[in-house]
Amino acid sequence: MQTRIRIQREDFDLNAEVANLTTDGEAGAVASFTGHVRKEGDLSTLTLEHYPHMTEAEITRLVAEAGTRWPLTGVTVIHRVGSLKPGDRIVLVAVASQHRHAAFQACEFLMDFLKTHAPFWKEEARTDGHHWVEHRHSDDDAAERWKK
Amino acid sequence: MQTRIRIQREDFDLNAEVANLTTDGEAGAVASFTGHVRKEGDLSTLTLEHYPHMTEAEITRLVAEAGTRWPLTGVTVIHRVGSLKPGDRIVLVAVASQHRHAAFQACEFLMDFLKTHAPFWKEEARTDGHHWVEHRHSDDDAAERWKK
Amino acid sequence: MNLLYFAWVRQKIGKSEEQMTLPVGDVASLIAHLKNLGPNYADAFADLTRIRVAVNQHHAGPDAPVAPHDEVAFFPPVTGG
Amino acid sequence: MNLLYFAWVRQKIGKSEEQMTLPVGDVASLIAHLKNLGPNYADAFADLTRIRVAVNQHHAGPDAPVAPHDEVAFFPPVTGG
Repeated sequence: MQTRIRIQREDFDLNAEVANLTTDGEAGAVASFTGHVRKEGDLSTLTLEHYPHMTEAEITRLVAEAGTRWPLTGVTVIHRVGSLKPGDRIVLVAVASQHRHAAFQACEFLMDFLKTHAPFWKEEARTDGHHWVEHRHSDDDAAERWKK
Repeated sequence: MQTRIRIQREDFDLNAEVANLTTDGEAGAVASFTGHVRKEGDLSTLTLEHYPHMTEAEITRLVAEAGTRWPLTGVTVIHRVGSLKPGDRIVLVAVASQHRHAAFQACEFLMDFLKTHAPFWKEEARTDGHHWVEHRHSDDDAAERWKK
Repeated sequence: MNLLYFAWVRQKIGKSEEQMTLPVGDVASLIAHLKNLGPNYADAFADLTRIRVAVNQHHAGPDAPVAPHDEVAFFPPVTGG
Repeated sequence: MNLLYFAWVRQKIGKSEEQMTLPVGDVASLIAHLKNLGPNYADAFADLTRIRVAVNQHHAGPDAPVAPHDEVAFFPPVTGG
């Protein structure tokens, strides 16, 4: 299974990332997820902080776990950090497999665990100041579903 | 819910299609699926035939059904027809929602029903001639899961 | 009635479309009629488990009624996506 | 021991990283020690239901042991993705 994990300030190219997962011709199915900064009210900037090294280590562990649960040919995870604007893309998880159900399941599994395990924190800038985003318990419930 | 359905010979631009689904800023989650022609043995060309008008009508019905089951802000379905080569992209289903689980579910639902209901037929060209691809019963089982 | 054929059904029958004046009935009686039009039709409709039908661009079963101005399409189980 | 603080834990304590020589123990005893270092630490660790810990870059619970050369990080529940 080829694995690409990148934490970066820059945006990413979906065409190139999906092409990277399929150039070997093994996988017929690629399930992808992109998370975007929503446009809401007075939100002007979303700033992402992370824990360097642990982020990559934790995502590597999550991808390895996905690889033991489903037959995957490749996984790409790109998470942006720094200052983002409404409409910007935050995260990409793309999973290639010979089986589309495996690709969908692994992609959703990785998103659920990214949301609950990868050490990123979002801070919103609004007209009344800066606020750290609160963790959502619905994300814990989503990850809980996958417990064996 | 904005809906885009296109049957075309040309390839598509994933960045542009995902951007189309998120420019209104409503959706924070986009789940996508791309199907690709696998590189296998002596497969040289995959030709896709379809039933014009019914294809669009059937996909429109499937997208409307998905819209009644999940809270979606947009759906894009692009299916290529004509002659494709190993490695080429065949299909895109991209679903935007405020809720990532809804986006994933609707995307997989649409793929399962595209595979079993949309009137497309694949013909493979190999060194020993042309062969129509056989329908897979596992696709029927996948669609059956969604029956209420 | 406007009849359409796709994929190997089209190849076996040797045409993609034809107009016919046929008695009103259902999909099953229409197929029974077509099977008698010649060996190409008999071959195309030899195994009905491998034939799917759409009436006016909606999937239809053997009991679905067909009327004079309907568009009826015959094709193998679909393989897109 | 190398201590790291992130997000509002970092802001409340007023620094992102510090070195300390501390008695060997577990995560819970380490937090109890830190809470006594000043009002900024007391504020950061006031509600332990809102604090998560990683030891050597693995998520860790209150019973996890900490040793002199460990890297221990304190942060709020994560909100990426």
